[in-house]
Amino acid sequence: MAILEVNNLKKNFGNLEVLKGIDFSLEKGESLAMIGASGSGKTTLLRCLNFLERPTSGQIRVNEKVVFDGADARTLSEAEIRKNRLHFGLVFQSFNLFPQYTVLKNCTLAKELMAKERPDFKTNKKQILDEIKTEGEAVLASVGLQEKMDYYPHQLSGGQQQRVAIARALMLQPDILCFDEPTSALDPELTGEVLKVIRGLADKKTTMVIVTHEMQFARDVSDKVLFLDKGMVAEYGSPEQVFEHPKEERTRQFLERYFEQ
Amino acid sequence: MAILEVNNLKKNFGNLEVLKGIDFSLEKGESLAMIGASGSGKTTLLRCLNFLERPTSGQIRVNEKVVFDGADARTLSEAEIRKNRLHFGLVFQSFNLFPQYTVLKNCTLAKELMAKERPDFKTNKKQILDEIKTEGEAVLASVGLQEKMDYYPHQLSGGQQQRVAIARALMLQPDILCFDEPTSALDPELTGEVLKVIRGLADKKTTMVIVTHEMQFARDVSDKVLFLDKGMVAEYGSPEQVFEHPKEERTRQFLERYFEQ
Amino acid sequence: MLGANPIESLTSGFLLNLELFAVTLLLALPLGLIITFCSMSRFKPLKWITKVFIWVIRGTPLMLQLFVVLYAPGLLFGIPMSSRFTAAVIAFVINYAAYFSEIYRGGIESISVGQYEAGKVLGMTRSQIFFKVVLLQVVKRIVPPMSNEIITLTKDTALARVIGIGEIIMSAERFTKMGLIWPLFSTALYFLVFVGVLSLLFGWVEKKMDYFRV
Amino acid sequence: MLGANPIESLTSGFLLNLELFAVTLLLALPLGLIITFCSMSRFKPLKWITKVFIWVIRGTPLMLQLFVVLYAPGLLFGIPMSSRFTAAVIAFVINYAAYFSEIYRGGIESISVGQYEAGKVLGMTRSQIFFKVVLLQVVKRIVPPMSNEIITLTKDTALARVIGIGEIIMSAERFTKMGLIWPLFSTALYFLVFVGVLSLLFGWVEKKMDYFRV
Amino acid sequence: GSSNGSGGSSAEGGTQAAAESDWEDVSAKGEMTIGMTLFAPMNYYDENNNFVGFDTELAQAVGEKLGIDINFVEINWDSKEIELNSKNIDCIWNGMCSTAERQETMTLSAPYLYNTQAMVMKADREDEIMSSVDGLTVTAEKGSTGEGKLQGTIADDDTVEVSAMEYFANSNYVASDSMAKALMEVKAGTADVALVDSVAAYGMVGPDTDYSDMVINVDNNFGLQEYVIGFRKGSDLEQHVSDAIDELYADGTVAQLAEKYNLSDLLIENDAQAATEAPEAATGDTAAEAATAAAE
Ligand SMILES: Nc1ncnc2c1ncn2[C@@H]1O[C@H](COP(=O)(O)OP(=O)(O)OP(=O)(O)O)[C@@H](O)[C@H]1O
Ligand SMILES: Nc1ncnc2c1ncn2[C@@H]1O[C@H](COP(=O)(O)OP(=O)(O)OP(=O)(O)O)[C@@H](O)[C@H]1O
Ligand SMILES: [Mg+2]
Ligand SMILES: [Mg+2]
Repeated sequence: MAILEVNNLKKNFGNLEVLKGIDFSLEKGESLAMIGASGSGKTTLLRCLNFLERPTSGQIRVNEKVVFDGADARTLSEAEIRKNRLHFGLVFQSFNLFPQYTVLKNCTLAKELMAKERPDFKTNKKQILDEIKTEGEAVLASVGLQEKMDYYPHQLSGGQQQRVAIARALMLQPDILCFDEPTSALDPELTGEVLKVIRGLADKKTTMVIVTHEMQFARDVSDKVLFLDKGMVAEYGSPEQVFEHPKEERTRQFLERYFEQ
Repeated sequence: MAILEVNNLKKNFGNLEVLKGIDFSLEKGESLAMIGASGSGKTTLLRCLNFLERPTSGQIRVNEKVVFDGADARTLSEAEIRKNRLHFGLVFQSFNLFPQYTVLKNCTLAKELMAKERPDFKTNKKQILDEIKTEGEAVLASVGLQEKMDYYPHQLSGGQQQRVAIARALMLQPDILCFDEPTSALDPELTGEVLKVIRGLADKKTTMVIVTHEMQFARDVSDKVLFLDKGMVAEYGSPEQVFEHPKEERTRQFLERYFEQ
Repeated sequence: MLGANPIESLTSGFLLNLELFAVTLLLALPLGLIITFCSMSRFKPLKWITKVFIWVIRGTPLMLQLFVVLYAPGLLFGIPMSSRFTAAVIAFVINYAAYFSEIYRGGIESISVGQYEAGKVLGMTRSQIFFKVVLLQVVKRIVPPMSNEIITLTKDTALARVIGIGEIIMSAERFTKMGLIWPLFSTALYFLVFVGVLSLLFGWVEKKMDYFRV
Repeated sequence: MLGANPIESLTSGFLLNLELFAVTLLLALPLGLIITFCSMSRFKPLKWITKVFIWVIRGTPLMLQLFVVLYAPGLLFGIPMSSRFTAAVIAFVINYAAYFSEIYRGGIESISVGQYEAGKVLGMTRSQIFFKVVLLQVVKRIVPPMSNEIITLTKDTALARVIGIGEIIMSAERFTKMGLIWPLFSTALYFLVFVGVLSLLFGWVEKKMDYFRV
Repeated sequence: GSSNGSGGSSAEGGTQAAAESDWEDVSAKGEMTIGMTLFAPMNYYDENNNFVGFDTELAQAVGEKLGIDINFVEINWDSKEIELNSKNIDCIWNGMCSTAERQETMTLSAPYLYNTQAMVMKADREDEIMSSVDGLTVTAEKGSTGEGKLQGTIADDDTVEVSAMEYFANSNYVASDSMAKALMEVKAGTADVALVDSVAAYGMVGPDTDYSDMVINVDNNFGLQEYVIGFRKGSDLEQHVSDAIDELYADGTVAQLAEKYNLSDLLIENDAQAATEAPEAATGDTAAEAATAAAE
């Protein structure tokens, strides 16, 4: 059963067709590596999944449920979008941590705000907040940052910041966790620790979509590889297929550039 | 004959001993890759060579000529420093191109300013400037940027900007060209073009000192590898020696982190 | 011949400056925010009207604005201003709200879109994003320009004398008329001390917010 | 002078504002740079004296500074100011030079040390680095705050009336005395037009320097 | 009647003001607002910080007669006409001289005090300055009678013995922001001599002040002015105030106040008597001497 199905997804910016009909699906527990040249539309696709851009047309299904349908006005409303967005988590290239909150608060803030809407919040306030805090500590521990809980983002290295961003996304237990070049803003020395965390998530069968330029990593960690070229899925398959036996000439050319050094 | 000899070079920042007595020498036409953990003093060493920091003690010799001697007041004067600095070229991590000048002007500016001090500048002005311009065009062509000559830095990609910075440094024909992590501020996709240029320089037997985190590249391109650990030369030798048969345990540990992914 | 003690008189004059200062701040700070929202509105006519309004206010001397507020109601509609302090407050509030609004706008526009998007993907509402994520970052950014502007306000309160508010310089001039010159020049001390206190205060606020970086 | 056409009279008054504006700019722009260098000096006493000077100037109303410059020489030393326009110019130049110096300092301090170092490793002298590398980048950075300050100067020239410079608002008040009220309010137009022209000018300068990014 | 020839909105304002009854407004509010600036002996604070002065007490007495409160507001003297027209004040009552211009733009009360113009200068330069003012700098408050006389915008009448415009023909003129600033100019040396209201000057220059090194010279009779109360053009308030003042003349209150503030010699008798007595009192010499005497 596919946890995520994307059908004929299109996105235009004005006259520029960026996504020209994307189709793919992902099984629960799988991780998908998305690769492709700069400008091929990888970020745009992730942003569409997270409702940061509204696709021009097409469908997105999560667990067989339509969360976006270009033809269905209901899935386009502000409130629906806010709800459906929670199926996805997104880790940004530039972390986008909240600078004024501690590492722990960065992780718990969203959940606390949601808890406030629960009817029993007033009565069980302390207990609920404590639970969220414990949860936050646990998730920070899972990315190896329990000791940095009370630090502020600017006091951490880039790699640590990115791990906080991952913990923050995990807190809401999204069905699909998306990464947009999670290590490209990091010093080479610091990428290792982030990739290790992502690999750990893959081992725990977290469903993920990872945009990355780290080909070696993509190959090692992913169950599926999607090569995006000029807004279209040029190649889709297992890492072996795509990296060893690409069907398309353009995939070969693209990969050559990375492995030539 | 060693083109560069560094003897017992020390550098303190206040109480912090950053370089604790560095010794190494480099033959003409060799390229030296300097590796080491963050904070080990690589940048500080390069900055000392380029007189951006004044070493606390020690000696630097270029072509058997003392260009810096912690015990000799003469080599410490402003004017001497300005002269001796020209033995070295430096390519910064963050490029530091001059934003208000075109690519060509970035390359020619320093040479033009020097030419103004020549006694025959007034009479041969046009000819001298034309020569410098031709030279600039040639050096830009050598880094593959003849077509971007009239662009401004912000109109270029990071990789192109770094190549301009290399061209700018080459213009003054330094005896030793230094690089401080020339690709660490670049998108992974763009590092290739810069590394290719540096490899080209190595092939042309340019004497270079390259600080880098790209281990694969360090191995391929360098004639000597220097592993700096806590301000001391921990390992120094050919790439094969250092990468395949490190003598020190700490070198092994350091290298492991890079090759584990 | 000399009436009240000059020090007392200057001090009570300066209390008027301070009153005008405080009331102006109290009203212009929120009004400025409203103007900011209007000037950033997606409804074009509102946006343009607000921009023109800001341009006119910033393009004319506050002194003239004081005259207009005090005299125009009586001249045009025959309904005189009830109190000249009210008139001063209105002119100052409008003037400073316009300046504040531009500072707010700069602050809001300087917050990276990534902060909004991070809030969105975490399922926050627009108001949660504004109040929980963006606001404090904006405050941190606008503290330096706001302190400049507020220090300017301190000194501008002296302008209220042109519509006969008996503020400190006007008080001092009463003594000048009676042949006592030093009070006029000593008003500088009042301003210096108050500006000094404000500077310390803003320095403290900036420091308070140094625990995070934007 | 009375009986003159109000428009003529206002215009000739505004010419005084413009004259004060121009002379102030001409002198305060370079003086501000000197003050900047003093305030960034490595010689501590000079640095601190400059900082205190800037603090006093920025902490007191320009109106008072006008009084001090005009009257203090005569009151304290028995050497009266020769001309009140000179007095106005001195007060304005000192005041604005202090403000400009802080803007310059901000601009200079915002240039990354990498620019200086790049110049150094290319063998440039300190002055070459300043004039050939840094200066234009500083100029680009300070254009926005300088335009604000210069626009404020336009309006501040109206303050010169407190020491009897017959600038536009003072000219207008002569008509008010004759029962003609509109000239006073129409002075706003002169300011608006001039500020408008300045804004266009600064917009053009900013655009001119858009070809590069700092 | 708007014979003031002003254009635009001010004309409308004037017409409007005249059309309605100021008196009705004032009596309805139970309050009359008087615009003034502080100066002795007309409106000022005494040692005990009580608000006193000839004009102050006279206005309060008028208020009592009319059964209304008197509200004094300190205004910017430059803006007095606009203050009137915009109805922020109901009258100007502050030792204001009657001039042709003000007769045009305001409705004026009958005159109640004489005033002269005095030259104020440093004591140690009195001889030099009084011998010739050529090449010297003279200052006056902008918009004041002194300025009007110096610039010729206030025509010389038959009370004038020395034409200020001719006397200062070879001097430089500078306007001061206020009368206080005019004296400050002399003190600071930025002007050599100030031409100011003698009544006000005696209130400012004296032994206990920073101006103790300055003297008031009234040797030249630059003419006699009359202090009046100014109302909005066409205002019916003037009639009511004037009636009340007549009563106060009749019951001796005015004379008492003049006595109290040392202004008896400058007092103008009220209409009925003035018709016969004023011309006599109005000879320059006596008035100028009276002014001197009054202040000493
Ligand atoms: N908001 C936008 N408005 C207009 N065009 C846009 C917008 N966002 C992206 N584009 C364009 O869409 C195309 C795809 O951009 P996208 O960022 O998705 O590429 P990408 O594959 O993520 O590239 P990279 O590897 O450089 O991140 C590009 O041509 C880009 O210029
Ligand atoms: N100007 C300075 N003042 C004080 N300490 C400094 C200064 N510059 C560098 N240091 C310190 O010197 C040590 C070495 O720094 P350096 O930048 O040379 O390391 P590096 O090997 O280049 O590290 P990286 O790989 O992170 O660039 C660090 O501990 C650093 O904090
Ligand atoms: Mg992208
Ligand atoms: Mg370094």
